[in-house]
Amino acid sequence: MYKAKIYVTLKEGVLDPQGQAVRAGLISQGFAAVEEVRIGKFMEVVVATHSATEAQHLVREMCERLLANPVIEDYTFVLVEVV
Amino acid sequence: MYKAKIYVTLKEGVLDPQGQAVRAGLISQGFAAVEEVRIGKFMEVVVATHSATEAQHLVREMCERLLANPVIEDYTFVLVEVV
Amino acid sequence: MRFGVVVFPGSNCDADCHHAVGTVFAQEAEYVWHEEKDLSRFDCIILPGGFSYGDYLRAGALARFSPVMGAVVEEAGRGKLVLGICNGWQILLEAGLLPGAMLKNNHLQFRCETRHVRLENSNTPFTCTGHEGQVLSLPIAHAEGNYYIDQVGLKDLEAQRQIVFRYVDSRGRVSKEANPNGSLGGIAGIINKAGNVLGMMPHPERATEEILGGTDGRLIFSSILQWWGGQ
Amino acid sequence: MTEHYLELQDIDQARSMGLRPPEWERLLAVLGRRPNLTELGMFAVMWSEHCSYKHSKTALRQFPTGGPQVLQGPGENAGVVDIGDGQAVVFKIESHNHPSAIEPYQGAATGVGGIVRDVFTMGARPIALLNSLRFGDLSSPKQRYLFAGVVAGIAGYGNCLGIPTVGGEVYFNDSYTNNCLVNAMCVGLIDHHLLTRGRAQGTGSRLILIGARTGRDGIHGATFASEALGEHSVARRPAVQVGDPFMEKLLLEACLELIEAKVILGMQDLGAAGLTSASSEMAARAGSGVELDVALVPRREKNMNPYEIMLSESQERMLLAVEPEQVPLVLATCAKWGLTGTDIGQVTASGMVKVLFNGIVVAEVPARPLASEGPVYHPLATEPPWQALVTALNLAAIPVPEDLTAVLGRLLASPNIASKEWVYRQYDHSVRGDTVTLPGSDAAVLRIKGTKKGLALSVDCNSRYTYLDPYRGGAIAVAEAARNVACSGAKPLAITNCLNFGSPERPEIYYQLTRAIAGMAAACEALGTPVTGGNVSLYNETAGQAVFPTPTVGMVGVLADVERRVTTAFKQEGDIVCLLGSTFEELGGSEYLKVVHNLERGLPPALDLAAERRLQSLLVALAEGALLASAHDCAEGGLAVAVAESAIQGGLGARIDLSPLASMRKDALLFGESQSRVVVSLAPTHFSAVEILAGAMGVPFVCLGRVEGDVVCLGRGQEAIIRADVASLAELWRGAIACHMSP
Ligand SMILES: Nc1ncnc2c1ncn2[C@@H]1O[C@H](COP(=O)(O)OP(=O)(O)O)[C@@H](O)[C@H]1O
Ligand SMILES: [Mg+2]
Repeated sequence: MYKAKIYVTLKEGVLDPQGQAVRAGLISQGFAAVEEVRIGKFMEVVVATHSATEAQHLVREMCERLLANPVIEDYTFVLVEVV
Repeated sequence: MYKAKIYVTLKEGVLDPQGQAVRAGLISQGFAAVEEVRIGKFMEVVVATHSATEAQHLVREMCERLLANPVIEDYTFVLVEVV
Repeated sequence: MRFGVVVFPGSNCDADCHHAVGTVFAQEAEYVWHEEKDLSRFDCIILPGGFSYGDYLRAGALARFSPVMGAVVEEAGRGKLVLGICNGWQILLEAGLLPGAMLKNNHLQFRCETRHVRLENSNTPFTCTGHEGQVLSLPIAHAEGNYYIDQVGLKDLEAQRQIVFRYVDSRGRVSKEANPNGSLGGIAGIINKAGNVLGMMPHPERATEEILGGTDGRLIFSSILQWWGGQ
Repeated sequence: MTEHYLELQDIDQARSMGLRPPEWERLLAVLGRRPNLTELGMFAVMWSEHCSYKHSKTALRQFPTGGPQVLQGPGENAGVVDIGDGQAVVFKIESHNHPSAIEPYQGAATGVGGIVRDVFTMGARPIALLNSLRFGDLSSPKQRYLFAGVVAGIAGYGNCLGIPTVGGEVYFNDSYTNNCLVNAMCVGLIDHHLLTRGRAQGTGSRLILIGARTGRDGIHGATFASEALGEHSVARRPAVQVGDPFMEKLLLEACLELIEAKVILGMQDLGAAGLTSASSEMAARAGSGVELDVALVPRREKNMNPYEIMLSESQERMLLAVEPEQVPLVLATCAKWGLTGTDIGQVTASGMVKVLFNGIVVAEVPARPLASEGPVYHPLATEPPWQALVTALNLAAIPVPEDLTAVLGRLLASPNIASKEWVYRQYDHSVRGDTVTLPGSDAAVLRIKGTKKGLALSVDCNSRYTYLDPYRGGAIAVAEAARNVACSGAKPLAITNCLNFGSPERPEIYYQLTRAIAGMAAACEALGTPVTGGNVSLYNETAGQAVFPTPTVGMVGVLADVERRVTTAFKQEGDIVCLLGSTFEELGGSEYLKVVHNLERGLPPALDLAAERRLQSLLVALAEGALLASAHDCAEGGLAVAVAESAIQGGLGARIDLSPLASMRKDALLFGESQSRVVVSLAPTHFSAVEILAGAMGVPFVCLGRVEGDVVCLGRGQEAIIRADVASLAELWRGAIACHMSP
């Protein structure tokens, strides 16, 4: 089995209202050093397969089709083998 | 400057309705190999400091105070230096 | 009785709460801007529903750091009544004035409809005109009302009779179908140990006039008034 | 930085931005010289179909726009009608079809954001939202994805703002498979003396930009064809914007606070074409000019040039004109709400839009030609050759089904008729504590605190009718919207509309457009409900396949006494059920023909506008006299569905005898969609009063039966035709859409 750790982030230039609000919140709490905050998703997906290539392939397809919204989001992932 | 990549995940034992819905969605789309899905947040916070120790310290405090809710969430982060 | 209705950026049930206490119950009601630091003039402080700070990050997470929250904690410590409705409850949880946390509704959708809740404890300032087991019909409107607390916390809530409302069907029974959001044990409202801080998901302020289709929400406000009158 | 935006441009560049050669000539004539890139971009967007209505302007002139109740007709950000006591209603509908097709959640969400800004731009407090949605068949996962995403987006934005979404309509039809329609309507309330307009008034007034920082969002794809502009390639530029409802809420509160303080001379939201349209329209309306330094505009992204700043369509921004002495107060109010407010320029008397960048003039163009004197086309209208074919219908060849109870069940479970609870339970419809008739009735009703009045709101369009006969369909859209409002007991006041059509450059589409408008105009005229504004969305087509012509009508009505409102649900066992209006053998364009016989053909039902008007006057009079227990118009599914819906909502059965109606085929009798009909129920004690009033007002009135038990029975004399218990009908009707959505 493989576990994919998937990071979905907003594309550059896309407004991130959450990130903005959190940044303002952090600054108002005294974290003056905060320059920028962007908020995305972190997903862990476990796939039952013995082949790393297949896992790679499956996860990419899941991201393209469902997990990320290609219009506004980018994604990356890493695979780790689990038992 | 340092960029913190922060991963906030639901604590083990806390039900993850979003993960469940995504899992069901993936399976209905034909990804039968999907075993488990957990959904968390991926945050990128840029802090203006030259000291890695200070960055470490600041980010930990932000997580404790705001970015994660200790009742339901765990967090980890890594720091990378940026220019 | 003097009510303060806190206005956070993004609050949107502030006017409804003000109308309920100020007009329907004809009490003194005042809006309190979230930057105020002194709430000592009020007998009851209401944290209204809405989307404080957009509910970004987590519902209530950012509002809890508003300057006014220091004063809310202080007045709660003095035994003043604090009522958190919907987003108000979420803020109270984030602020640690009430235990537990709120998750997204289990079906992931916003839900606005009238639901039944059962009164589990009528020995509180907010429910003293009701009786235990009484079923109220109240509007709900939220996307994150799926209350969570760990087993230890739950035992404690039960032992201390801190669960005030549970979602039930029209006949007063807890069931999966009667639960609109997946909340643990159908919990719809809890009170603190001292018995002066209540958080609830349903909106009693939306059910105080016949013309709005129901008046079961009046019970909360008339209880507050009666309790205060008896002080 | 190389200053591309100062270089003079040529016709090729103009063409690449979507301007046609004659438009380029016109632009040269207006300027008396060639434009630079920024200027060209400004003209290209302002003279686009979206901003200039160049293909629809002539057709829109058919609409009646005046009336004693109209305080503001088309031409401003929203229409305004008087409701007495010094109060007015501000309302408008707008489309967000294309963005929603690409990214349903954000597309729909930003659509709500835009229409809400149009309403508070006028100084009004937004009090209600409605929407009209159309998708392809729900059996397709793609359509379910679009539908779910759009509904969630509308909910996500409107709920956060705390504006109740009180009504709307949802239709499913194959013609929308590649082009979904998402129309959002906002209604606001205002005291007359606070009405504000989008005008840059008073030479020397300051222009303050408030709200979100400006990014590179939504800069018109077509106008951005030149890669020379910057390192940002078109491909990486997201076509869809992300809405920030929290920012909008702050903007709304800050603007209304400034309106109350009476310091705003003019205000306009930044919608399509951003700062270009806001500044030039404000100047054009006031007959003034403006001068802005766009280097002062707060930006979200680095290295934005004046072209990008002028054309950005970043959401959640407003432009205010205020007297110089008031600037500190405006900025303080912004600060209170955590908003950025920036003084970016001033009003001049020049009639020009003068744009500077760090003091250097980068564009200088006359405001009026830019904003309101764009090209106007008179496209060719030709009746499509297929029109006569689709209206032909040989009823004799269509068998009447044996089991009409089963047919009723199928109709109730058709997504076009089924309960839309799956949708509206995701919308906060009761926030603000004024919604006194919740979604589910013919019209939503809101009380107006501090008065006895109520407002009734409805959006309607049966686009199958418009497809079969654009004129009749257009007229019916208006009549049905008004009828829905009248069923609640309110007097219809005025409409807004959203015209969703294919490409007007195809003669058959332009035919549909002009004919539909003509029909709507006739109905508006006859019913006394003028058009106060609207929106046109053209080019809703893919590979030559256009959507059904869909002129959505948003109607506002007023009740003198909100306690006298009427709803759909049967109330009381023993009440008498009556039908107002006449029934004809009309099955053309019906939902029945589509669901049961898979036919979308025939002539839509006839509409007698004089009869419609009498019916509506009667409904209002009956409500005012508190004579009705319920009222529900016969729409899709006809009489049988109307009776079933009143029964389901009231949780009460009914025994109906159809023999007083003209004799005709049973399916037409039950499911035909003859217009101007309303099923009412009333207490027996009111029967003669209602009968007399109906007679006096010239409305056909027949008694059909009673509210009783928990079974719906429809028959003719001794013959039972339909018999089903209310609970099972309710299950079909309530569960249908949820069933499709979670298979
Ligand atoms: N179908 C229509 N019927 C009547 N008026 C319309 C219609 N479409 C647009 N208008 C009017 O044309 C003007 C410009 O509309 P629009 O460009 O949509 O405004 P905005 O960009 O402010 O939303 C508005 O006053 C609007 O009411
Ligand atoms: Mg506008």
